[in-house]
Amino acid sequence: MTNLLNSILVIVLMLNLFALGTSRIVSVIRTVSIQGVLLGLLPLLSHGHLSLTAFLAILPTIALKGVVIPGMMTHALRDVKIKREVEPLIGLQPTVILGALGTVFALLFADQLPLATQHAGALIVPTAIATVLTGFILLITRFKALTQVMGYLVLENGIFIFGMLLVEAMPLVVEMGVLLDLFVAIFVICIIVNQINQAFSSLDTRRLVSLKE
Amino acid sequence: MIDTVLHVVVLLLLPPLLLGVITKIKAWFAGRVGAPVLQPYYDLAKLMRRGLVLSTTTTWMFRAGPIVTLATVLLAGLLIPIGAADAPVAFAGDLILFAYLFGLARFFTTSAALDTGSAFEGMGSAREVTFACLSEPALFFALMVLAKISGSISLTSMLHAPASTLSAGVAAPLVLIGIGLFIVLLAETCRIPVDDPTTHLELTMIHEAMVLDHSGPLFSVILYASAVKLFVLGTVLLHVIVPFEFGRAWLDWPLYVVEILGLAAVIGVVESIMARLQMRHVPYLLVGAMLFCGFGFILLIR
Amino acid sequence: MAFLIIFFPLLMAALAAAVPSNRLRPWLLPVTGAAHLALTVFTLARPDLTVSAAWLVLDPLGKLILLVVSTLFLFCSVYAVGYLRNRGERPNRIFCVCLMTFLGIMSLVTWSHHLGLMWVAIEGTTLVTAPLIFFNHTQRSIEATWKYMLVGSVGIALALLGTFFLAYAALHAGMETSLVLEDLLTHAPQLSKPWLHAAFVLLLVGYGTKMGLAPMHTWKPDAYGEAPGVVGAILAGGVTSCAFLAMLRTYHICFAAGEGAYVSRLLLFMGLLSMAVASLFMVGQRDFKRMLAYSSVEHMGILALGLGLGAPALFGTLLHVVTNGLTKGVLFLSAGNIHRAYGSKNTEQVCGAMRRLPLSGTLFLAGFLAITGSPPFGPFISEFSILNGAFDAGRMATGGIFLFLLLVVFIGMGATVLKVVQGRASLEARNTPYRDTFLTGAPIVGLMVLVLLIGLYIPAPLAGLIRDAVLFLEGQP
Amino acid sequence: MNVLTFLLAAIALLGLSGLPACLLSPRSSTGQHIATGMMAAGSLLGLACLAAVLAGHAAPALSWSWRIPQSLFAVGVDPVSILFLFPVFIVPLLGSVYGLSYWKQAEHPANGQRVGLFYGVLAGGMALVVIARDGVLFLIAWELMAIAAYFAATAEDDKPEVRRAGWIYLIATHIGTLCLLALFAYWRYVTGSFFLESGRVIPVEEASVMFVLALVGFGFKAGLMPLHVWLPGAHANAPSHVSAVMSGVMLKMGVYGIVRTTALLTSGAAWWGPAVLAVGAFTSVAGIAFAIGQRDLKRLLAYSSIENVGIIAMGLGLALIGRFQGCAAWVLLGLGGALLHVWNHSLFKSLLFFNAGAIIHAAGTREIDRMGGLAKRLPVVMALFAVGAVAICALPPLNGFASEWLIYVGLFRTLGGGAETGTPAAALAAVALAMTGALAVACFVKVLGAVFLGAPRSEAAEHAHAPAATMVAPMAVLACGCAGIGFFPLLTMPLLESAARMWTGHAELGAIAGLVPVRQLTVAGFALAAFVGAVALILKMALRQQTVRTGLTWDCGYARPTGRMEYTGSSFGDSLVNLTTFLLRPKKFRTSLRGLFPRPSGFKSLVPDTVLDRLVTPVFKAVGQALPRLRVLQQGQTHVYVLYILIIMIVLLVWGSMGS
Repeated sequence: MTNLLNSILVIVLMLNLFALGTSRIVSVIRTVSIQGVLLGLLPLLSHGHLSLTAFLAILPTIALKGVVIPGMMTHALRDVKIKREVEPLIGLQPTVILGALGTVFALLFADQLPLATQHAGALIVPTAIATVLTGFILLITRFKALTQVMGYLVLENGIFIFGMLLVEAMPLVVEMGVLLDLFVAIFVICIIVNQINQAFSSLDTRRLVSLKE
Repeated sequence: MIDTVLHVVVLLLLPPLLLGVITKIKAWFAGRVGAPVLQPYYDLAKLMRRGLVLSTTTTWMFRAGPIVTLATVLLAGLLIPIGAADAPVAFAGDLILFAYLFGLARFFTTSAALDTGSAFEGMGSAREVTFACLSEPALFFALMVLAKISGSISLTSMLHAPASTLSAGVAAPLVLIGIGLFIVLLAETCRIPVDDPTTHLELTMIHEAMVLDHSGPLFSVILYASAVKLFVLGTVLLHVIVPFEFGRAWLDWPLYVVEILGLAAVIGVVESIMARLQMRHVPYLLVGAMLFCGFGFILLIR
Repeated sequence: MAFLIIFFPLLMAALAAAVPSNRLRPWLLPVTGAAHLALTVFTLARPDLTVSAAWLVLDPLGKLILLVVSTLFLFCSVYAVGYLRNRGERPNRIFCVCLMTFLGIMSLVTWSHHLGLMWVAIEGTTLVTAPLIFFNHTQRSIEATWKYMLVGSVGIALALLGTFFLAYAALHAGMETSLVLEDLLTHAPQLSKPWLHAAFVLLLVGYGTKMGLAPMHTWKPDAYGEAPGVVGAILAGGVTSCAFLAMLRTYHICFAAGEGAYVSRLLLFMGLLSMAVASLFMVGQRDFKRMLAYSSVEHMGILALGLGLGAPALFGTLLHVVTNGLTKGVLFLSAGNIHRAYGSKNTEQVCGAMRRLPLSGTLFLAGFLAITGSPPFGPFISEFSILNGAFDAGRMATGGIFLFLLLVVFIGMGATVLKVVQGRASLEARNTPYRDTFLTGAPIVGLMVLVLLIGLYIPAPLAGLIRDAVLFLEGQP
Repeated sequence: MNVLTFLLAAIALLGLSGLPACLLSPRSSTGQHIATGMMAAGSLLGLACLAAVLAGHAAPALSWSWRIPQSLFAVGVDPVSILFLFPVFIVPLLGSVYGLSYWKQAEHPANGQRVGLFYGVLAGGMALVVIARDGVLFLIAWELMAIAAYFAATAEDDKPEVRRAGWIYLIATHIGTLCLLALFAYWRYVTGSFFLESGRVIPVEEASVMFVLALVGFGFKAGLMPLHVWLPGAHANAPSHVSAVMSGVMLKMGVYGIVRTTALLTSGAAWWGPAVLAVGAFTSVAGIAFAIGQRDLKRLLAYSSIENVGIIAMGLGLALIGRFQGCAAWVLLGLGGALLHVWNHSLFKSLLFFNAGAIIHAAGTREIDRMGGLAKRLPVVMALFAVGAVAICALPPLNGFASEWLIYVGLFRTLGGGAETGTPAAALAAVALAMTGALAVACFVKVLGAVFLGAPRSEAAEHAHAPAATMVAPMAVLACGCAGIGFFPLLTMPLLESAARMWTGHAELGAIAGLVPVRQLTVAGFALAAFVGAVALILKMALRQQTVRTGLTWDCGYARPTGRMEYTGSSFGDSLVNLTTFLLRPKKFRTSLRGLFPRPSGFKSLVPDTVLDRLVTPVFKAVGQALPRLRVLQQGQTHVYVLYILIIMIVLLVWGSMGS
């Protein structure tokens, strides 16, 4: 069971690196949504049997991450003229290398943390940390507002991977609360992105530097 | 009781004589016959009978100056022992009263000078005050040496101490403060090296410039006060540099009179052979006096 | 009782959304605030009402924060009515709704004993306050909101990860995983150490971002600088207190797990770093609202420092939450008035506030004296007890640095405040229509009186509440 | 009823005296009259309480609980408190009466109420500081006093220099308060409670730490060099009756603090006494040297306050040496002299500040060089100034001499010789005191001459108008006070001895009069008066038949002397300023004369405060420029902010795992 789990996690890692590599915003959105769907399936594989609450938790996650958020993103993308990310802070290839380094660091760090018996072999913790780091790298190196939102979503996905591990600990209400928060956060950010687009007529966050010391 | 009466008589009558002796010595040095020794008495009497000219810009301070100066100097005179006799007024801590009485005199003299509003009087009082700031520490170092030697803080026993305890360790400090006190005496009473009492150049005067505007009885009070001041400081100096007494009253008083007149002669000689110092160099002289006394003090407490 | 306190404001928010008229709607705010405060006081008076469900328990810590934020909200809501009347031209539907929703969600934070639920509530306060910051609809406020949302969301995501680490620490130790506070506390010694350390770091960074500890404070000057005065007060007094409550929960768990030394080292470092960074940015600051933001960063540093000093300084730290919240209210509301009157926040244009706005100017100056710890006021008592705590904990050097940083902050803040308050107002500033009215003045006076009261004679119930909270934190039930 | 409750009522009256004025309209002057009335009631009640306690009426300490942790509202009265309370109940009252006509509400609608309110709070705060027996209460009263002084002093805050002076004062006060915070926190840490009562055995190292904190914290308020930077500016720019209270009484609160702390820390170290003595000597000489260089009248008086605080510190240093070496005489003389000088200074310094207020009110400027000849138009003010000047220069027969005389005798006794083995190095302070005395004479002759005597230098001085009665009355009362203590110092001895006994802790200290004949001072005073009378009588008789003619000043025959030809204040002090250039660092701006017919050139000389201008301001400017360069942290890019979060997370994770 764990090697199927590991294979999915490896796919998630690959998606991370791909998201870092592309410069077209649309492809980033698509990568992130696939990743969201994949991590939605994780609890099915890791625990075999599934209680009703866990299932009820997974369905909205997949729906949200796979369908709703990408829809909002493409909708926001509609009236932005340039679809391509401007040259990121340290270029595309160095970002990917950085992503890879981040994954190696995640693996090293995960070894520090002792794993419970039933997750001994699984790659869950390293993947989660690697995805979080990828999210950070996307946030730090990209300039377009939408891409930064995508970086935040990748970060969120990383945390959700870990969340899936503890589905039993989180009662349904709290799980729904977390998802609701995520959705509302993205919704508010989209509103702000539209406002930025109208006010600054571009999504390049380097224009947003009037507030400084 | 006799001693106090003698003390008061000597304090009141003798001082002008000192001025007479000094002028006689200077005249003798210059090969002139000079004014008679009692000339100061005649001057005082003449001035007392003169009329008074007051400037319109002056206030009551102008008259208060000379009055307070004479009063303080006379009170200071009562604090110090003359000859072998004790001072009429003696108590522990009177040395500070003695020093600060001269401060009070200086306060009123300089204020009276400034009251006239003339540039020369301002200049004189500025110099007077500046040099006083330098001579005060020297005086206090000397008093501290005497206090250490005598172990008491009353002027009477302090000034009699040198005569009674002539141990070896005490001689060197006494000599040093003697020199320092002599310079302080010359500075305080405006004798030659610091100030020339007979000059006519207002720009160079110190004490004389302060009394330019005083006339008649006021001027006589000032002259008399400066004479008494010379006498008082001279007496203190005598106790340090000529520290021996006979122990019997009828011998000590004449000895004292001889000593004080000798001191006047010495001052006359100094005034004759030395010329005035430049105004810039006077502070160095006074700092020198302070160093003498200070060194004497350090020698003593080593 | 918990459901009543939490859902009453949400209900009123819905009602406010329905009310059409722009003039009538703000009046719902003080009504909600007063009712909420009444409910809170009623609950505090009756201890049996504090347990409503497995996750909704009002422990002494929650009571304290609920009381502070509820009081602050009441005064701010009265001020908000005056403010919105003055800003008649802007629609205030979203403003009122968000404010009331905030009150509801904040109550949820104080009641929740499930760490996951608490995280959801704190994230909720972030989302609800975003539109408040965006109220002025200027380019600068868009930028401020963007930074607030992005940095805030990244930070709070790390807090979620930290919560999961905490859950996994219990899972790893073989117990059935549950994020309810009681369970975690009872099993605290058995939690696996590395997961607990990692969890604490993540929670510290996560909730530190919400509190505004340096270096995660970067969103604070922009958000507080661009938000209206009343929103600044709510943020500085309310949201930071909730985030500090979350920090207290984390500290409680780690303390119960015997990791006191590890935790205090990190907290002391973050506290002193925040105070240092805040004092650095406050010297020569020309915008008095940004200055207040840095003052908030500094006081969050003081709270973290107080917590790091451990047991001896706990009373001072909890008291500081109260005094800091109220004094920040005074400062932000009066700064809001001054900003409205002069139409600018730059100290070059703004001077002579005491003459131009006698009430607000004096209160702004009094607030400055209070926040920098001058004796007759509340913050002096709390900062002095934290200093005593530092000496008792044997950390003389920390006490020394603490005092030095307080001095630098005083000089930095004083220069700006005195430039604003003293002197004579320029001509065009004098003839702007804005004047001190009852609605915009009375709440500030009320808050100031409270701060002065705490400074001179801490009321018995408040002192008792803080003492219970200290005992609760130290583990005695 | 306990006397203390009446005392607290009196303090409340003082503190709230300014409140009714705030409720009335800014124009009406009834508020000010009410304030003066309340202050009078409070002060008289206070003085009655003090008299009752001195007369042996029991005044047990009072303490109520307030909810501040480990602290009580504890108040108590002991000889040292009583001694410091007298000026607090006298000077502010006289200042309030003085303010009735000096700072009329009608003339100052903008800040009249504010000055009145904070003037009362200042007085009340000072009184509370002196009777506080609990650390937290002390700090609260201390800060109340400090803040009230700030707001009262910066009344005319629309002038930039007033704001700057106020700002420097605020920073200095705050540094002082932070030191006191550390002091009281450390005291609680060492002794377990905030209660300030001596008799606890405290190890010497901890006592030394507390001593240093107290010296710095209270030194800022007392104005010891180099912590005096705020003093000249604050006093010059404050209204005169406020600067009179600040200089006359508030500086003494710093002295009270040092006295109280040294009373608490009975087990002192050897270096305490010499340190305070040295600081006192340096402060007094440097203070008066700076005073001579000043051209602003109130700055000059402020510097002379610094000098007098230096003298008090010298007395205190002597007492500390005496206590350490177990020499009762030195303690009695040193502390007795210092505490008597506290009284004397609060009397003659407030007299001089009231005088300065009247002069500035009349001449419209604070520049000494633009005054002159005011004696003709303000004869009473001049006479009172002369009394104040003679007193402050410590010249016999007035009160300044009495206290300095005690300190001198104490210093001379340290020479030893005879029974005690002396520490002769302490006697060097006597030379410093002598130097200070001479410089003080120079300074105040300069002021008296430049302001009152001679011909007026500006037409404003020419048309000066005499001050109202309510301004002259307080001055007269203070002048009588100076003369009273000057002529009858023996009356103050019992209180000084009991204060010294309380300070050292052991009861049998003997009497001051036993050590040195204080009665002789009275005799000397009356002898001096008699001599002056006699000489004046002789002169009057001599002048009876003479003609007294008036004419122009004999300026070597110059027929038309004008005010400009006189010696101005700065020219009078110029030679002394040149002598102490190493300390004063005077700035002289003279344009050089070039060419055969040089253009008209000017000369300007200035004596800035060395510590402030050479040390403090450059440091603050440098820090002010350096810090903004460190602002690169907040440059506005969002992604940089996220980077900070990542970095701090990694740093904490690594540091956390490495540390445990």
